[in-house]
Formats: sequence, C-alpha cells, structure tokens
Amino acid sequence: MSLGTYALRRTLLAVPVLVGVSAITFSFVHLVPGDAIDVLAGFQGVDPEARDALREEYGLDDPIWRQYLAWVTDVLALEFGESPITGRDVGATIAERLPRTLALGVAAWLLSLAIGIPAGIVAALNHGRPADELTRLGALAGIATPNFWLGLVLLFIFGVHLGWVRVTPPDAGLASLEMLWFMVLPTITLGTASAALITRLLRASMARELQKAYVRTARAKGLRERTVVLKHVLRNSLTAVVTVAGLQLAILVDGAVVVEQVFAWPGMGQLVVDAVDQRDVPLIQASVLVIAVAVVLANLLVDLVYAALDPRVRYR
Amino acid sequence: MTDREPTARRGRLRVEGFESSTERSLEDDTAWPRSVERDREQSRTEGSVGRSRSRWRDIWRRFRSDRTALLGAAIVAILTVLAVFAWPLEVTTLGYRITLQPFALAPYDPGELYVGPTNAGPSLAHPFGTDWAGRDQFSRVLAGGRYSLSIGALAVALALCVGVPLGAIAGYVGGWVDEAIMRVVDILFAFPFLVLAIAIVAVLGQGYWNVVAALVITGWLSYARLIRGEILSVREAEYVTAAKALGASDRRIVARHVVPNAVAPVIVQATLNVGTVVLAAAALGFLGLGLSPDSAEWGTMLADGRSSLLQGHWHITVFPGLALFAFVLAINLVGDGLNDALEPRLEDGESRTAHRGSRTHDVERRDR
Amino acid sequence: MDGSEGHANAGTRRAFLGWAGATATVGLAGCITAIEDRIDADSEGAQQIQRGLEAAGIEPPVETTIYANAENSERVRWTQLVQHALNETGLFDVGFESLEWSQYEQLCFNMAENEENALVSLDVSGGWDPHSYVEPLFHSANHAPAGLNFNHFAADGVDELIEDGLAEDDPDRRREIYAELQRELVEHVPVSPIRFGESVTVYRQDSIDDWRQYPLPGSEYESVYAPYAGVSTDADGGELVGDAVAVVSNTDPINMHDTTSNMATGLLYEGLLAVDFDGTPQPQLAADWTQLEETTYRFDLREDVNFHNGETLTAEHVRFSLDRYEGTPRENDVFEWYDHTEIVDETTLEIHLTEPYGPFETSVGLPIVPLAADEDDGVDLSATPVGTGPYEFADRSDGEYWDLERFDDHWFDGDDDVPAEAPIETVRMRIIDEPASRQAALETGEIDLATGVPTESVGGFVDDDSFAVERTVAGQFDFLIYPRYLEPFDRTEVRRGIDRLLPRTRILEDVYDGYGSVAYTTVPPLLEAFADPDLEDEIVAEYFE
Amino acid sequence: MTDPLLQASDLSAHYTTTDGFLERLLGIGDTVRAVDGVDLELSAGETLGLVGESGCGKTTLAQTLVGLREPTSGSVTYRDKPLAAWSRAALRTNVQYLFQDPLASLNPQQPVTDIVSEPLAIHDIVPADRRDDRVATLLERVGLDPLTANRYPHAFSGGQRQRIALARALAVEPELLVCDEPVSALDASEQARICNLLADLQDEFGLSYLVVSHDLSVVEHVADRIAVMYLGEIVDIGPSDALFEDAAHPYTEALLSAIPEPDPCWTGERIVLEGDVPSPIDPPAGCRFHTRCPVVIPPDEFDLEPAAFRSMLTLRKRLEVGEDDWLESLVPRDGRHGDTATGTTEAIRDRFDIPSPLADPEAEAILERALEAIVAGNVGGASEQLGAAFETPCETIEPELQAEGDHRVACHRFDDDRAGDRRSRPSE
Repeated sequence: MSLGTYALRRTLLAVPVLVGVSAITFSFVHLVPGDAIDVLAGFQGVDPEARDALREEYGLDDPIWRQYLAWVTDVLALEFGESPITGRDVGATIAERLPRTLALGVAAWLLSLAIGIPAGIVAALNHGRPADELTRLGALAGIATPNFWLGLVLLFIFGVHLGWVRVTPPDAGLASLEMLWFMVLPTITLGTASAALITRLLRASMARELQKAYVRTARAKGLRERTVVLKHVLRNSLTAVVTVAGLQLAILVDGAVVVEQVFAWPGMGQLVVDAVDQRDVPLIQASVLVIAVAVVLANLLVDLVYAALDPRVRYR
Repeated sequence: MTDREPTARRGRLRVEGFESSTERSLEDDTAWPRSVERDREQSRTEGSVGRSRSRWRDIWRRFRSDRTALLGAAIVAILTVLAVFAWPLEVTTLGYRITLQPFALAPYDPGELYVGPTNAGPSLAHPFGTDWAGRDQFSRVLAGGRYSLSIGALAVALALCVGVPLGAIAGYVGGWVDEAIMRVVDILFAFPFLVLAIAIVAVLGQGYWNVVAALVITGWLSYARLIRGEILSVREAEYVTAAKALGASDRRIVARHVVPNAVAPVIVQATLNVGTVVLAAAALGFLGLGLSPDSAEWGTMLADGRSSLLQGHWHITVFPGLALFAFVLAINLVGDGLNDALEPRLEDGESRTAHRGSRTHDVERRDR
Repeated sequence: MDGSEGHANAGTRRAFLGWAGATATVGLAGCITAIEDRIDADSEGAQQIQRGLEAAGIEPPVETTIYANAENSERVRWTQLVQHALNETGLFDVGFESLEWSQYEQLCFNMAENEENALVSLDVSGGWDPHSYVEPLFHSANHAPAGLNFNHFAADGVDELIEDGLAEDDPDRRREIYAELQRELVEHVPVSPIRFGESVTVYRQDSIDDWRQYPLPGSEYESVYAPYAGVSTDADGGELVGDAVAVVSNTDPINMHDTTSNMATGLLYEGLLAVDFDGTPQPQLAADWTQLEETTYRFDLREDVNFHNGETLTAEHVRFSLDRYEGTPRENDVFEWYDHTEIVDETTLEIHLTEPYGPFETSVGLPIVPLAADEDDGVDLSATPVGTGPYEFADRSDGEYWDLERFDDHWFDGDDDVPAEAPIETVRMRIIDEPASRQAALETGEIDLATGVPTESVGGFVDDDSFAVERTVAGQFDFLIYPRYLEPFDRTEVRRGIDRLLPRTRILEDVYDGYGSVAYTTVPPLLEAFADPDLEDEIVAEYFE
Repeated sequence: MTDPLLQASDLSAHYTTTDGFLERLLGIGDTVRAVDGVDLELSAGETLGLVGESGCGKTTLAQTLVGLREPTSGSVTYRDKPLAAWSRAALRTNVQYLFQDPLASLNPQQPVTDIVSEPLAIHDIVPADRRDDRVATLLERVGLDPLTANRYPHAFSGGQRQRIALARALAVEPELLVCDEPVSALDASEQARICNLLADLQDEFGLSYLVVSHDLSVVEHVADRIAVMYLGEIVDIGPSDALFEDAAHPYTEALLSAIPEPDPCWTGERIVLEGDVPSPIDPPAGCRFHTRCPVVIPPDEFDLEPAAFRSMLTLRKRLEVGEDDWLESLVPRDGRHGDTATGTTEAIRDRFDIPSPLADPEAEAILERALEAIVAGNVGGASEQLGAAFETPCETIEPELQAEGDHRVACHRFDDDRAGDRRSRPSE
C-alpha cells in the first residue's frame, strides 16, 4: 500500500467517525432533560403553551432526526446557526474561543516537549543510575498530581501571595508579552502531565534503541557519543513520541476544561461546559464537533506522519 | 597448501572441529548468563530437577525484587486498609442493618458536623484541621479513600468487563464485527474524556454510580483497543504457529498462548488506569460534577476548599490533595513494577527498567 | 476509637456510600462538643413532627432527599446543615443531592407533577413590592411549571389576599393585607424562609469614592451614575473595572434570562420610571406621570432624549418597547398588567392596564429600546444593546469582559447631587466565573470592585483598610420548599415542626458569615413599609418559641 | 528409493494482501503467488534441501507441505494419504516443524519446561508425573542442561533456543522434521553445531528432513537431494552431488557461485545476478528467471552473442518499466537531435553494455532504429519494436522440469524436444 493509498484510507475512515460523533452529540443533547427554552424561560414561570410556541419557533419540536439533518445540511455549508440563548452566531463565538485554547494547548505541548525530551534523554543515558530513578519518580509525580490542584496552588502562590502574575487574563492580544507572561502558570499546569508522559516514553524507547546493534556500530565507527545519541538514537526514538501526539491532544483538551476553569481562561473548555449548562444545542453541537474534528485530524496526521516515518505501519 | 594447483572444484578445504557432543557443546557454551548459573545452583540445592514453577510465582518473585514497586504496593495497601477500617461500614436493607466492618480508625465520624471549631487549622485534636462545618478533616481524608479507591477499582473492573470481551471479539472475529466495534471506539475516542463525562453526568445526574458509569463509558475504549491489538499481534506470532505445528487445539492455543501474552499489557494498563480514573473522578468532583458535595471524596473536598486557600485555610486543600497524590503515585509505581514483572524477557536485572512506561503508551496507538 | 460506643446511643443518620456503593448507615461518634442550635429528639419541633407522623400512621425515620444546585456553594452548604439538623432528630433519614442547574430547574418545575420526594432549596429575588415575592410563589394560579408555585400550594385565603393586595392602591390598606398574608403563610408553611440576603460590594478605597450599593440583584452598577436617584460615583482615572459573575448571555430585554445580562445593561437601558436606592419610584424617561383612572396612566416624556443609535425618544418607542414582549420568554413581565399603549402625541402616552395593579409604578420601568430593533438590518439587541442610558455598549468578549463607554449625548443636564456628565468614562465588567478568582482579582488589584465575593470571604476585606465593604439588605431570601403533596409533608404539623428545627442562626453564621438576617416570613426587610419587625417578633413568639 | 514419505503435486499457495473492508471496497489488494505449481517428493530417511533467495516462497511451501497452510490448489500426501485425511494428532506426531527464528517461535511467557512438555501434554505421550523427566532427557539429548529448564527463552543464546525448539519438536518422536532456516539466525560455529546435531539425530532416530535455507552451503552439508526454488517454482532438483558437479539451471549456478569458498586456490567465477527478484504478485511470463538470467536464449533468427542479447533484454525491460530517470541523464531533453543523436545512442549502448555494432547486421539495424526512437522520445514504441523483433522462448514459454543427468531442470536451454533448429546445449 502506498503512502497515498494509506492516507486515503485513513481519511475515509475519519468520515464515519465524524458523522458518528455528531450523531452521538445530537442524541445526547436530546437525552438531557430540559432544553434551551427552559433556560430562556428561566425562573419566570412561563406557560407550557408559551414554551411550546417558542420551541416551535426555534424548531426544537421537530423530530430529532429532522433537526439533525437540518443541522448537518447547515454545517456542510459551514453554517453553525444562531444560539437560541445568546442570539449570537455560533461560528463567531467559537472563532473567538478556539484561538485561546489552541494557544494554551500549543504552549503546553511545547513546554512538555521542552521538559520531556531532555529529561527523557538524561534518564535513558543514565540508565539505572540515580539520575534515572529521580527522573522516573519526577515523571510519576507529574502524572500523579491532580492538575486542578496544581493550578490552584500555583495561582495562590505566584498570583495572590507573591503577586508575580495576574490571576485573570490581561486585556491584551494573544501574542502580547503580557499575555505570554500570564500564560506561564496555565501552561505549566496543563503541560505537566504531558511532559511526564513524554519523558517516560522517550526514556523507554531510547533505552531500547540504545541496546540495538546499530548503536554499537556507530560507536565502533568512532562517532562521537553526542552524535550517536542525538543524530541516531534520538531520531529513531522520537517516532514513539510522535505516536502519542494525538493522544496528548485529547489529554490537553481534557486538561483545558479544568485549567480554563481555574485560570478564568475563556477557551473551548469553558465554552463547552457553559453550553451544556445552558442546553445551548447549536453551541454544544458545534463546539463538540470542532473538538472532535481536531482530535480526529490530529490522529490522522499522527498516523500519516508515523506511516511516513515507519513504512511497516501501512502494511498492518 | 602451496603444492596444490589452482582449482575450480569446491569443497577441497573443510573446516573441522564442530562434531557433535553433548558434553562438549555444554562446556563450549560460555554464554550462559550468570543468572542461569544462579538458577542452576538453586535447582540443585532445592533438589528439584526442572520443576516447573507457576507463572504467577515467577511474576511475584520478579515483582518482589523491585523496591519502588513494593513501596507503591505498600502505600496502596495502607490506604486501602485505612479506607476500609476508617469507619464502621454498615449496609441497611429492608430494615436490617448488617455491620460489615465494625472498626473505626478515624477519631471522629467523618460526616458529623461541629466536632470541633469551624475552619480550624491542624492541632493535636484535629491533625488535619476542620472544615467550614467543623468536621474533622483527618477522619474525612481517611474515609474519603473509600470513594476514590472504590471508584477506581470499580470503574476499571467494569471497563475491563466491557472492553476486554469487545476487543477480544473484534480481534478474533475480525471483518465487519471488528470494523463496527472499532468504529464505535474511534467515535467515542474523538470525545475528550471530560467533555464526554460532563455530557454523561448531564444526562444521568450526579452521584456515585453515575460517576462510575461515566468513567466506564469512557474507560473501556482503551482496553478494547489494547486487547484487540494484542490478540492480532499474538495471533500472528510465530509461537502460535509453532503451537499449531505441535498439534495444539484452538482452545489450548487461546488458553496457553494467546491469553497469557495478550493479558499482561492489559493488567499493567488496568493498574495504571486506576490512578487515571481516580484523578478523573477527582476532576469531576472539582468541577462540581462528581459526588454530592457533602461526601468526603478527595476531589470533592478539594473543590469545597477552593476558596479556602485564599481565606488562609490551606489545610482544607492540602491534605486531600496529598492523599490523592500519594495514592496515584503509588498505583503508578505498582503499575511500573507489574509491567516489568509480567515481562520475563526483562529478567536480567540490567535491562529491567528499560521498558518502564513504554508499554502503556505504545499500546494506546496500536491498531489505529 | 469510640465508634462502637457512639453508635449504640445515636440515632440513625445518612452517611456513606460504602464499598459496594450500597446505602449504608454509620454510627454517630461521640466526642461532640455542645452545639448551641442542637436539637434534641424531645425538642418542641421534633415533638410536633412526631405527633404529625403518629397521626399519619407513619413510622420514623421518614426518608427523603434534600437538593441543592451544585453551582451555588453557599446553598450547598446550608442544605447540608438542614439535612443534619433533620437527621439528628432521628425522625428523618434525609439524603443529600446536588444537581447541575438545568437539571435542578427541571426538578423544581416538575416536582409536584412527578410527586418528587424532595426538599428543595432556592432563593427568590423580587422587586420593591411584596407582590413580586408572594404572588409567583404562593398563588394557586402559578402552579409550576407555569409559575413558581413549585409545590402546588393552594389556599383560598392566600389567593384572595394576594389578589386584594395587587388591586389595592391605598398604602395603609396594602400594609395590612400583606401583614395578614404573612401570618397566613406562616400558618400554612408551604415553604420555610430561612435567611434574608444582603447585597455586598467590596471595592478598593483608593480607586473608587463612595460606592452605593443598589439593593436588588441585577442592578449592582446603578451607583456608577443614577441621576434619577441623585447618585453617582467617581473612579480613579475615570475608569472602573468591576466583576461579572457569569458570561453576559442575552441583552435583548425580551430574551434576557439571567441577572448578569440585567446587570450588564443596567446603565444602558432606561425606562419611564426608575426606583431609587430607597425604593421610591422616580421619573426617568418620563418627565411626569399621572394616574388617570384605576387602569390608565399618562406619561409625559422628556424631550431631547437620544438613543445611542441616534434615534430620538418618542411615545412610539414606548409603545413598541412594551408591545414587543408579546409571545416572548419575558411576556409575563409586562402582560401581567399591560393592556395597550395609547399615543396621545409625540411625547405623551397613556398606558392601559388590564386590571388595577398596585405595584405598577415599580414595575413599569422596563427598558425602552430603539425602533431599529424591529428592522432586519437594524440593531440586534441580543448582542449589541442600544438604549438611552448614560453609557453605551463599547465592546465585549464572551468569557472575558463587557465594556461600556460614557454616552456623551445623555439627556441629563446636571443638578446639585449629580453632574451632567458621568465622572466615570469607561466601565469594564470583567467576567470571572470562579468566586475564588474574583476575590483574588480584587486582592491583586486586577479589578477595583467586586459584587460577587462570597460572603464567607468578605470578612477578610472588612479588616483590610485599603478595601471598603458596602452592604445593604437585599430584596432576596433563601427558602426551603416542602413536597407538601406527599405524606407526611402534607401535614402542616410536620412542616411546622421542621420549620422550627431549621438551624437558621447557624446557617447565617457559618455559611453566610453573619451577612443577612434570619427569615421567618416572606417579605424581606428591604421593603420597610411591609416588613414590620413587630410582626416578625410576634410570629417568632407564636411559632418558634 | 522407496515410496515417497511426503509428496506434493502441482501444489500452489496464494494469498492476498487485502486487509480491512476499505480495501475490499476499493478493490485494493493483490494476489501473491507464493507457491505456484510445485511437484516435490521426499523419501523416508532422506534429507531434502530446499534452496532459494528470500521471498521466493520457500517458507510458504514448507508450511503448506506440513499442513500449516491450506494450499490454493494441488495436493500434499503423507505416506500416500492426503494431509486432510490425517487426524491432527497423527499428523503432528509424525511431522514436526522447526522455525526460522527460535526466539519468536518460543512463547516468551513460558519457561523451557512448559515449552518442551507442551507436545507431551497435547498428545498425552508421557503421563503427567513423568513429563519432567522426559523433558530433562530431551534437553540433554539436544545438548542443554536440564537444570536450566526453569528459565525463560530470553535467557538463552540463539543456538540454545534452537536446541529448545528442537527438543520440543523431538518430543513427539516424529518421522519427518521440516526445518525452516534452522541455522540462519546463528553465528557460524553455532550453525555447524546445530547442523551436526541434526545429522546425529537423524542417525539416532531415523528422521527424515526437509531443510529450507537461502544458503546453499548449509544445505550442501546436510542434504542428500536439493531442490532449488525461484519465484514460487522449483527450477532445479536433484542429488546434491549432481547439482554441484554438473552444469545445472543458470539460477543454481548463480547460487553456487555465491558460496564463499575457503580454499584460496579456488578459481571459480562469481556470477552476479542483475536486478531484484521480481514481485510474486505479477511474476514474469515464460521462464520466471528470464528477467535476470545471464544466459537467456537469443532468438534463432539472429546470430547474437548470449551476452549481447542479455544486455538488449535488460534495456527492453527497463524501457517497459518506464522509469526513465536513467534515460533522462542520457538523452538530452532540449529537443536537439541531429549530431547528438548518435552520441546518445552510443551512450545507451554503453550504459547497457551492448556491443557496437552487433554481430548480426539485421539485428543491428533493428536495434539502431529502436535506439533512435528512444532518442526521439518514443520510448514505448522502441520497447515494442525490440520486443517484436527479438523474441526468446524464455519469455513466452514456461519451461517444464525435465531430466538432465541425475537431476531435473526447468530451463529451455535443456529442451531437446523444442523446435529442432534451436541450439540444444549451451556451449561451455
């Protein structure tokens, strides 16, 4: 199977997944007691007839499948509709939030690489020595720390107690220095678990790689140890890191739900939680779909990168 | 040699000295690892020639030799004992009350209000302080293990019950069944866990069993994927063909070869997942979507103590947080130890720790 | 290790989900310090309940569940105290559950129809008239889900009194009616009021001068500039950064369903009349008004009032603004009393009511919106509100902030108390979901003012000189709803017994840090004319001692 | 020779590369013709070597022969009874299989005792309480210390692992042992030890062997007869000596020449085969070896040197494939022909080692026309012209195995019954 065929196959497989995701989201939303009209009616006490009239107005009384079809048709035209709750365009709302989560996610991912790769190398090279054990315990500690707790403690110490960073996002663009400074704590909070994961993974795959014959050959050829490690071993071990990138994205989104809550960061995580709270069907649908598309695409990308790096995958 | 003529004929020169002899080849074989020597010694002293040890004894022997894993197991055991014996456990059904566990290690009823002043810091009477309603934090943290530990154990066990059979079916049967199951897995995997859990809690409501349900619905996926991948790769393994060549029945192959080899990573994954699940349940609790806020579940206690940090009541967040941290760390140590112990290939001490952490992660992506 | 002893002499109590998740009960440990609110099984309340149970032939403990919504941590706490107080009598086995808000709403609105065995905790905010508190909760025409009478309470006497109070416009007579009504309600105990709330604002002394707290929720920022009430505030540098507790959701008056949106638009919209900080109706867009008949009011509009979009206020705007409520989620706000508007001339109009309506003057101050709201390509009030207020909408970012800017074309010309131009140039409401973060942001100076600091945290600011704490009695009370459609809660005796057992003082002190006051009746002390302390004392003496 | 113990006739084993429903949906996936019409027989007590390059289908054939794979067509009989007619137990106690990679074929989760006693348990050969003793005997017989029986396979060296596998195979006391590359994973001294062990065991137990290897030298030492396999077909089969001594199939010659010879006085010539083994998915027509055969038969119509014809055939094959990277480097693509055209045709001749001019003028004319067509950019036309003019039987007619001295060869160069005007024997 050529890479092209493999890519085609993987891409085609993503389609039913996305359809499934949207269908499940849709039916889920309808299983949840209450709908947007109940939220809109709020604690006003609105006659059931009046509620029904409103439902009809918003098309909420149609059978689910019809609502779903209507929604799919709209989405294919990139129309996400209008939120019955806020009356605002759902696409615009997501466009406002998505960059926030992306920024945080990318920052956390970079951080996890920046910590995980050196730590993994150090551990693998010092196999079995104290440096290795320490790194391992450090990584386990990173995995075992509840991120919401870490966020709270960091925020309290560096934000409230020492006053080094703001506790709410500054009024500045995403690319500004102020914002970058603010993002330090959320990034650490979000990136810890991923960094630990990468450390462990890289350490394991490097340790395995170091035992392979070609390393001995390279050393025998008289290559400098640094060249052997960085050019040969690390490069081969990084494929393993690539493979978890998709997995990590899901971890980051999960983390974002919590971290955004702690740091008042207006991203997709908060948006989804709010949307579920408010039974804002179009918003739930669109935001969950966006997240799922991101996860599916990330996995697709990872698979393709992996297949390009390791042709055996294609034949499996 | 010099007197020989050049020739195009082969085989005039033969290398000698490799004639067969049992003794000879044994002596020549200097490649016995030292551990084998040791083992030979052991066998001699025990006087048992080639007695087959049970697989589980071997695993336990290997696990025992890993100090950090033993430490982790000890912490898990202690926390478990504390959780069980923290406070009497009774079940009331149909008017009968059955005391399952009469002991109380905790100094106070974890649910009782005003056993001390409100929001008091640690003291002799209340080593972990008290919360807003004067409840004893120490007793609550002890008893809180019941929620976290039982959620972890239950959610993982149930997820195994769902995931392993489905994954096994997918791997064995293949074809459309496989496609159908794995597409469902793919679809559910596209939802980040917390998003899915939020949705599930929104449908089912809060509470112990609903949290468990949410964790199971999101948890079985990785097992299904894992076991399917393992079965596919084990099925292709040459030792399975070898067993066929020996005339082993399908049942025997499954029982002796496929299952033991496929199940090891599942055990490791499940152990590590207990930690993940406990953290996830705590995160739900923190978001206010977990157990009811009066429960002493660690995550819920943390959520309750959110503003307490600002008000200077640090003890409200620190102790449940540490308990959570200690448990998850310990279970990860155990998982790592199991990973090594279940892998006889790693017997020779030196490369033992090399594979730590590799398994859980590379299994995740198998058979995407 | 006193577990087994304590257990022997203690009553049952709801506790743990055991290992298997089964409902388990555990003994009550000893070592309990004396508790002031502590209720013995032989207290008056418990005896009352016991009598009720005996009469109903029900063997204690009575199983039920108390509910709170997870988002409201204070409510979650006080319901736990109630749960414990009831369980302590040994007469009840009360479970506790918290629900996420939307589900909670469903529970409240459907509890009677589903005969839910649930004690439900809520709070209610009303306006400046007692009618707004009692009518939705207790009139039999308002049975949920069409109204807020969640447990389908119905008593002829109560209905009549509510209707009389509504139609009566003689203040003294109204006072009498509502006093009578309060007695009736205590007698029937459909719900138990627990605590009257307080509105609290904490601000930084150095950046804000003399903030005045408006008592009703949704109007927290009135103090910025309220010429009708003679109130305005200055802030350092002409900028005010405050907090908002949630995302500004929908700012069109006919769709507005949350207090945050209300608050965010308080300085944007104006009505014919506005109620000042003491509860007195004052002219706002109306220069003057008279009651022509029992059901007809005439309003003379101010001249030269401009909308933020350039339109000039006319009688047509008023009619349009009121008429457009028809068939919307907020229909009841208007059509409870509104019949139609008659335009007399450009600046004069008459509003006709369907029937006499006592609280008309405190109800008529609805936002007047521009006619462009009706046009397809006009203004979309949901996202970009337009009104006549002293501030206009400037910018928003969902989840981050809501910005207002001074409207330079505002109609007010200045007087002795309030300058013609609002001193504060820009108002930013920073959206911070998390109560702890609001507190932190105020402490670090990221916001100058917080309306949403949890009361248990206010104490710290009171002690700190750089902060000022402004507090005022609010038009709000917390209460507990009984499933009075179910045995044994259908017995007044049982409900009254529970009412008596409620740890009101404890709730006030331990949950709300003393902010607010214990409540026995359904009219908050904010409504000075109606909340008679003597009446309260009399009721307490009769029912609670 | 007595009746054959194992006999395969017209045996084929094909499999598809299809995987997953999408491929099926899209019609992706090919049939790999791993084994294609093989006839083979093995007598009792005999050692038959099966030799071929990697990927030629040896393992598939071996596994099909012992019933580990279902044949696509054809039949295998063991003791004159089709494999399918044998009960599993009877077949497996008679025929055993030794795998190429000893580590992969040993369950990593089982200690050696369990591995070796598994066949004893399956076939209930020895009562449970005496199995350990039997295991010890078996291990000792293959040269392993029974005291190490509690170790797991990873704790052993490659040779020791192969001994474990051997002990396991011997446990059922088989008649026939199929060894799939039994020593290829081992170093040279271990190879010799295992080979010798195999020989000893044969003497002791009267075993028959089918030894599969890519290495003729291994087979040479142990085999009585050797079968040479190329792309799923047997192309040469016969007694070892005959195969080594006499001129044989060109492929066999090539394999033979590849054996390293320790004798410094050896002057034999090394034959290097051109190109890679073609894909078994779409094997070449006619003689499958013709694409690489150094002595492919030139057409009778022309008087051509075999080497020259080989070169022209290689050129044609390259043109057919259409990968013209090499062409681009030789043919100027700027459209200038004229005087450079001659230079270019020379360059092509040079590249493919085609004599200039060819011995046969008629052939030379055809070749020159074709080369000019290439220069003109008509690559397809050129290959068609060459194909039409220089047709060789190797390309069109599939050769049959036929007796040639002591052995049987499938090569047109040994055809006597082909059209009489063909040269019957290559000139030596």
